[in-house]
Amino acid sequence: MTQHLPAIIIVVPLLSALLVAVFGWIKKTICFVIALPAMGIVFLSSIVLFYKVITENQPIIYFLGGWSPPVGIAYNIDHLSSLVLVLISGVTLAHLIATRQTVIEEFTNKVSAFYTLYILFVTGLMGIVATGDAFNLYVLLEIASITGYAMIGMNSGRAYLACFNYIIIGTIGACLYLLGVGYIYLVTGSLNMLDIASILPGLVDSKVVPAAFIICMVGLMVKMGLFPLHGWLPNAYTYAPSSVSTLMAPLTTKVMIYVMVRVALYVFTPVLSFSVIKPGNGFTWIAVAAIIMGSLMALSQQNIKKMLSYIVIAEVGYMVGGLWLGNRMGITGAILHIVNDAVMTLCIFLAVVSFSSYKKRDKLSDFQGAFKEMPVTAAVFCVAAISIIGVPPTCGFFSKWYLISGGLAAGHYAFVAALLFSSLINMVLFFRIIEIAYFEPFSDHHGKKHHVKIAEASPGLLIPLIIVACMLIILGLYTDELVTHVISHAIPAEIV
Amino acid sequence: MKKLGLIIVLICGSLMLYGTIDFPDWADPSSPASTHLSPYFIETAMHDTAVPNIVTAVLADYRGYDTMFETTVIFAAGLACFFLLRRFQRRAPDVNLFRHMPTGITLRIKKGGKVPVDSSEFERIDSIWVPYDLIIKTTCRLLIPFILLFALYVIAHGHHSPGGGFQGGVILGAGIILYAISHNLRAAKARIKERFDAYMCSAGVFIYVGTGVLCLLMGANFLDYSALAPLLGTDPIMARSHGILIVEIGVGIAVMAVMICLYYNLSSAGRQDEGL
Amino acid sequence: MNEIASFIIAKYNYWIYIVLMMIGLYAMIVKNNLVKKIIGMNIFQTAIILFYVSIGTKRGATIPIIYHGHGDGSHAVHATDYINPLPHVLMLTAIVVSVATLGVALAIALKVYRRYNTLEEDEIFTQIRRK
Amino acid sequence: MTDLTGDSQKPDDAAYLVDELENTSHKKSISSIIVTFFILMAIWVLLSGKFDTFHITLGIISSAIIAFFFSDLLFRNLILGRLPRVWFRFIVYIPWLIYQIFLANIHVLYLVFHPRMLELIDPKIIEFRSKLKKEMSILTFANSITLTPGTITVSATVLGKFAVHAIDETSGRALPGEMEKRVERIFED
Amino acid sequence: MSVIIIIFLATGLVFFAGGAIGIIRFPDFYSRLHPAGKLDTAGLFMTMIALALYTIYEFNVDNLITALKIILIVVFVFLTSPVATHAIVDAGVRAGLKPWTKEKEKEDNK
Amino acid sequence: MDDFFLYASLFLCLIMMISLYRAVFGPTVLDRLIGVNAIGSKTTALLILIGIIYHRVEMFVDIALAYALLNFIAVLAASRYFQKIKGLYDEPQESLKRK
Amino acid sequence: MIWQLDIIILSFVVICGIAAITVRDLLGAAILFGAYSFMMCLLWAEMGAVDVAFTEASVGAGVSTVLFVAAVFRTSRRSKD
Amino acid sequence: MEMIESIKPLLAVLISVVVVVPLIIISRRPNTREAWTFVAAVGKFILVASMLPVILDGSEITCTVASVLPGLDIAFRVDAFGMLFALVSSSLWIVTSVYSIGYMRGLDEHSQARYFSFFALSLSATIGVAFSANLLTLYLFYEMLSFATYPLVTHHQDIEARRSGRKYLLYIVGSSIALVLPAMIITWQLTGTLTFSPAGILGGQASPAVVTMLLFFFLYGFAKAGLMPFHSWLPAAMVAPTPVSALLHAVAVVKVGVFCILRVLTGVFGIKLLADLNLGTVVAVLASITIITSSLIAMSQDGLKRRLAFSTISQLSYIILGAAILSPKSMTGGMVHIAMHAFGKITLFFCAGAIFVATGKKYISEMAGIGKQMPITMTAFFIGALSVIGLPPCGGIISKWNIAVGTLETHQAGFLVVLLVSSILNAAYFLPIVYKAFFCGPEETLFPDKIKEAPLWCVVPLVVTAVLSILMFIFPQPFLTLAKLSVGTLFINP
Repeated sequence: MTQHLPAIIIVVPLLSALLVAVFGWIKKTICFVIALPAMGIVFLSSIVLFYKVITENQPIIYFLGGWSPPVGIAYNIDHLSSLVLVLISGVTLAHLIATRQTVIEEFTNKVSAFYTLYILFVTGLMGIVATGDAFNLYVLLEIASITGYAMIGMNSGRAYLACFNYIIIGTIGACLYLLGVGYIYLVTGSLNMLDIASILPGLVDSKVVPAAFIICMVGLMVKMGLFPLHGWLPNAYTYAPSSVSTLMAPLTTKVMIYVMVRVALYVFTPVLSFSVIKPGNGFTWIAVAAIIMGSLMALSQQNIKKMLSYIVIAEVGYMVGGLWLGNRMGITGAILHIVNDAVMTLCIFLAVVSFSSYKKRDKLSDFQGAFKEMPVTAAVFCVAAISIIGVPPTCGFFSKWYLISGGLAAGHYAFVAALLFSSLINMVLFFRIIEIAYFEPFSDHHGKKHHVKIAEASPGLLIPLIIVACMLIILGLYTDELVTHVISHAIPAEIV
Repeated sequence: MKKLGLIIVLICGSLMLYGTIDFPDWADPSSPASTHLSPYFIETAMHDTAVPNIVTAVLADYRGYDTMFETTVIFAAGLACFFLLRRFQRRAPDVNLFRHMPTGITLRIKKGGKVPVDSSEFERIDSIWVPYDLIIKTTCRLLIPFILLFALYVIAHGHHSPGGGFQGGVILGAGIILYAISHNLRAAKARIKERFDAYMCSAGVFIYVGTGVLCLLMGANFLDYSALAPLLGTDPIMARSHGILIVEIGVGIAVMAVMICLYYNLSSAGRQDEGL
Repeated sequence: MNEIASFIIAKYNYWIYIVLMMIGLYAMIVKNNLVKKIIGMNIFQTAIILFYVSIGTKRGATIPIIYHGHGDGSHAVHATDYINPLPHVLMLTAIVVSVATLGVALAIALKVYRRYNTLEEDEIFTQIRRK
Repeated sequence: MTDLTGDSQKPDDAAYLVDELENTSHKKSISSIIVTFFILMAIWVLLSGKFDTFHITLGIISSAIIAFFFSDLLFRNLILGRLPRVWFRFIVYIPWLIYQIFLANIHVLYLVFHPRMLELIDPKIIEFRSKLKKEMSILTFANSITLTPGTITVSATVLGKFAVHAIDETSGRALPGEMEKRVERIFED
Repeated sequence: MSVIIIIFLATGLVFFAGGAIGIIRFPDFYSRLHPAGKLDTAGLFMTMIALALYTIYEFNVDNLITALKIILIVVFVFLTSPVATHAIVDAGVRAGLKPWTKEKEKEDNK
Repeated sequence: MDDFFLYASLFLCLIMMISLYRAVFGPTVLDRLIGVNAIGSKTTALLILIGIIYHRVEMFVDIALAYALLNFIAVLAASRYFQKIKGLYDEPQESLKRK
Repeated sequence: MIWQLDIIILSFVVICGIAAITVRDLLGAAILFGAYSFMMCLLWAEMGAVDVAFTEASVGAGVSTVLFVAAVFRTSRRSKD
Repeated sequence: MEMIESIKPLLAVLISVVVVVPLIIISRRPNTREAWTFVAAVGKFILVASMLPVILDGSEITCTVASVLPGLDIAFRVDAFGMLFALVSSSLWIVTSVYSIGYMRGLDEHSQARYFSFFALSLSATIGVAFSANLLTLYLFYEMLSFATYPLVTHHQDIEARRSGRKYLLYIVGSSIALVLPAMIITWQLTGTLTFSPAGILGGQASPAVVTMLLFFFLYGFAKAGLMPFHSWLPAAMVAPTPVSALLHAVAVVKVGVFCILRVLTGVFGIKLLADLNLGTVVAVLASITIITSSLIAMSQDGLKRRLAFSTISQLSYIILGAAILSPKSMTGGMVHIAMHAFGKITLFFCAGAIFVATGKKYISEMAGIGKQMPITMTAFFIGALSVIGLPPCGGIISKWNIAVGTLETHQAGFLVVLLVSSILNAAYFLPIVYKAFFCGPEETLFPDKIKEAPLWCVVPLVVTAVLSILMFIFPQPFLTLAKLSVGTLFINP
């Protein structure tokens, strides 16, 4: 059965989504009962896949429908994608457990529909990561997008307009990607990534290839919310239901960056991406702008979720910049940061959810006294904050380390400066919150003992939260293993 | 804003125009797109799957995985529409309006009055009062079975002529939508209940995925229909052909149900009382 | 004259797809009304479908459904006789996706209207700001 | 508690309502299902054009499904004995109708291409009451009106009230006229 | 045979053309419906007959079926077109469009 | 003969343009509806014509049939709008409230 | 492919597209969008993509126009641009 | 030289992290809590001291924890210099925890569990810095220290504490992220390693311009060293409770900064490189400027703790100066000054705290005649002041003497003048306090003329440290030996 694992990671959630859709009508609580084992199976299977890929040290290629690649669709699970698969399934599993209560509160009589969309969303993301076919990627992208739109639009208030903008801009992004694939198809006649990669280097002179490249990349940039095209992101994440934004913020943009890495390295091949077309410098400058603007805008926000969304925008700049530095260090940093940032973002968003589990906390000023009431959540929040700032031994430091090294190696000092600047801004941002959470209600003179009732979130939320926070440090300590055994194999050898 | 938009659009347009310089000419038989992969499909599809319509063969077999997710996209859209719009709690209206269908005469029944619920003569209408239009209703009544039959024909003959699960499913859905438009949303809901519709959505996708899983259980790769040969009692090539049909039926059911779901929810803004 | 005509024909489809795409893009960026934006979105998607289908065309070929009698051994099937089916397959999927997106987008537009009682973006913004 | 409101509140409408309440009821009957099935099967064969077992089986399944679920749409109050007669008369009616349509089109075509068209036309809405009672006959009559000389049915009610938009004097004059008689002969006896 | 086909097709096209020009030339919504509703139907009828004839030019079962399908289209169009016309005119009445009449025209001219 | 069909289809296109004029510039929505309806019937004819030009009528006839059936639905839906919401140019919302 | 038809229909498509986004009445826009998809259907058929044409015909005529009208029905017809 | 693999350094670091857990769990019971703290402090000292003989033998102890980046570990290495620093800080933790108990109880402070926990964490970070084998580990514990001390600095949770805390973090973390991090990565890029080596790792790997740039990055990046103009967090951080100021701002935090700079100067740049490029003088000049300026500022301060803070700034620069002169003697002096100044300054801070506990006075102008009320405290204060000024019979003289000798050895007499001038200035701002306290009779009857000392828990530690300061003068051997050992390895290797 193990040779069918690539299919299982898609089929199991798909089937469970259908089951949820049917049985959820009958009983609300059954949704979670179906979803949890499904996600557990997915997580285990992706770990097995990951293990297999690493031990055998070669990609697993699975022919869907039994047709071998350029004709049929193939799953191409290599070091990079198996890593991201584990990441996605792990994040989802943690998130699923953590938000159980929140979901029931937020979607009272539509829980089954929500869980169906939720699982489909994750399925889409898993498929995006696993697929080796450029067009199949688009279809899966749309699954993830449409379910994402629906989940975001479920909140009341400004969510509608934010979601509408997301739909419009997201469609532009996806369509541009599709157009880019069309351009590639026009000149190569193939849709399989490996096949394209073998044909494209012979087409260096064609003007279509750079056009395809630019169009694809712009499409993906829209989807990932890189700075000048980020318009949809902050509002969508801010006004989405908290159980949705906590899932989407860690996963959507990261998966899009994964796609960018994949397209740049495995479709257009490093030769085209970094030597012939050479967009690197321009893209890195865009990333610099993204980092700086994201940080500055985050600084001016009063709403915590919005602030975090802008941080996400800045983080996107990190990864894009790292990728387009075009050297091994930078790309390693970018890939490492995909992993780290997903966990970091999950942790911080979940911490915010946990903070608001008894009292609605949106604005920064609402956080008064949060440390006293919820010490564990506060500790986790601090860990996540420290990781985002980039302090060892949390994982955020190490990816930043690689990114900065890459920037220095490429001589792109502006990128390095932007990274450092953003770290400083993050520090200011988080310590502003921590300060408020730590101080406000004790502004009277010291000496009086305040007895605040400890009102921690439910253990269902707290335990995943703590695990995720521990993951931050564990990931940091095992950076070396990750880099030498996984990421260095994921980067093509021609990149130095 | 207008000018800015125009400038952006013009810049994008000119960039793309620049990209077209190196395009192969339109309809050039020797372009890479026509010579690299597609000859394989054209020349061997019939041999591999016994389906003359190459598009169907490629859609449901060679790239069946895409189509599975295409169905899932539609399923997700229907579900999304339901999820976003459906409103369950409603106040009971003070006055119930019942229309005698053949004549178009409306009874206004105040709270507590005797309600002709089970009569097939009367239909309940809500706030918007529409006269009974004999011509439209009768024509649609006559037409709908034929539309539905045609839809099933399209699904069944996707192998030999254009069409297939999706087109047939849309026409099926359109037939029901026509019923809902010409009669009433309630009348349509009496035939296709909401919950039934939801089950159909899932069932359609389930047929598709289930076929794939069956292939998996038979020991072949996911969606490799030739593995179904022992079950269907045919040779692998015909098994592919039948597998395609099964899958298309699944797609048709799912698409029909989703189209109905979209219409139900959009036309009544989620209340599902009275449609267009 | 003939040369000019053949030049125009050679790239005409590709020009028009760009024009359509830009119409859609313009509507999505500039138009104030949400339904207009959705229409623009659909035009945008159709433009891409046009592009793909244009890739697939082949001079002197017929539609990609094999003649009866072909393929069962009596005649060989020649790739040059049939139009490239692959883009059609892809575009079927793309059309489905666009319908799905349309449904969701309209649902959201309805929700926006339900809340703000208008579909004009600027009016919605004024309402948001007033709050 | 219960009061009547409606399109028109003339007393005869109410009386009609009371009458009709007793008469009409359309439930799925076995005979209607079977007739529907055969009609659909015929259409299927026409559409399919394939006569092998596989496709015929598919056709039987499809027709059966639709006949079972939607037979009440196609036939209400099916009386089997009357069916062949009605159909025969209907088919006889069609050539006449086509001839009328052809005449009407020549007339409209003449109007369209006439340089002083505005002087020739004189649109007005004519209302009249028809003797037709059955749904099908009213429908046929209304559609025939729409298809023939310069007239369009604006409204037709069960009670036989018609409102017709006529493009000029000559088109409107003929109504209800011969057509009504022919339609009456098909369905109403 | 081909002469018959051409005649039918030409008649159909003339009807179509009349319909199109009528839509442009007629003064108001109601009168525009006359060419649109009738001439198009008739045009379609004629054209379809011509095409059906052309299809069974080379006679076999498949072509016969195809021709019958074309005729089926005509049947459906004959059923739907008047209803569509009716629906539109009904919509016009309910929307409150005033029909154009000679008297009104004269009043306007004065 | 093929040429003849080609010219016929081109002529139909030309006629379609005239209908399109009404659809684009029609003063009221209903005029547009008339225009679109007219385009629809011509499209049905054109589809068959294209089929004949391709020598594959049997493939195109299904599309035309579907088209003939479905075009009706769209027109019906659009005209149905006016049965529920009255008024051409006045704000439709007010007429809703009036009831 | 029939290039004569292709050129004419493509021009129609552009006209319909522009009209659909400029009409100041959403119902009109929806109807024009229907016309747009008719044209698209013709275009696909003419380019030999019968399946795509079929899909476009069923979707454009049967569903998407109806959905647009339904949405306009439930919202408003007014549009400022 | 012998390398011994041992887990002891890790244990020494972890012991105070581990103790945090019971501290939080039993936060309701002060006695047990303080017992735990005390046990941890003693345990830590014993652990550190147990390594002393090995170090004195000339061996080094190493311990690799985890490999986080290729060729880059989180690793500990105990050498003489680190041992010196660790010894000082762990021994003073014992004293301070005793003092803390008195101080916190005396003022009935809130959130004592948090206080003690973070105190323990800070100590652990300090030891981590002392024992770190490479720049990455050093950076890790440096940052950990920054964050761990934040709650201590802002312990009072009022507006002022908040403002100071913000300033503190901005300076410390900001400078380390903005300057140290890139400098570290550049170093890594250039050399491929970050492990400290007595000969330096940058030698021959980088152009002089880059080396100079890196030097400035490190020098100002470790803002805890308080080199001007990155000093102003220090006075601001004096809002913290006095034990915090005492331990952290006289011993742990600032000394960590200085320690880092010294480590980087010796371990990364290497004496030879600095000497070749003549960078030592540059550093020395910068340090001298800080010494003089901050001494001058200190004179104008009225708040006792603020004056002490500025004094600290100037004293820290002594250490840097000592290292920057690049002679073995002065280097030894600088290292020993870490210990000497620590004992002296902590006494002073303890005294300030004791005064605050007993009388609530913070300003020097209010302290006239206080010596009569608190004779023990003020005597200790006098001893501490003597040590800091550098007068016998206190330890300060030993380190200053060594530095002065070093300046003469290398013929840089200018710095000797700086030393002398600053000593005079030191005297000028400390002795008046003592004079006022003992000899200025109370103008008003501010203080009742009877002895009212601070609680015993407060007084005992300050007496102990004062005595230790004197003992330093008499028995300077342990520290001197360690420093000499360390300097020996630095200067022997070419």
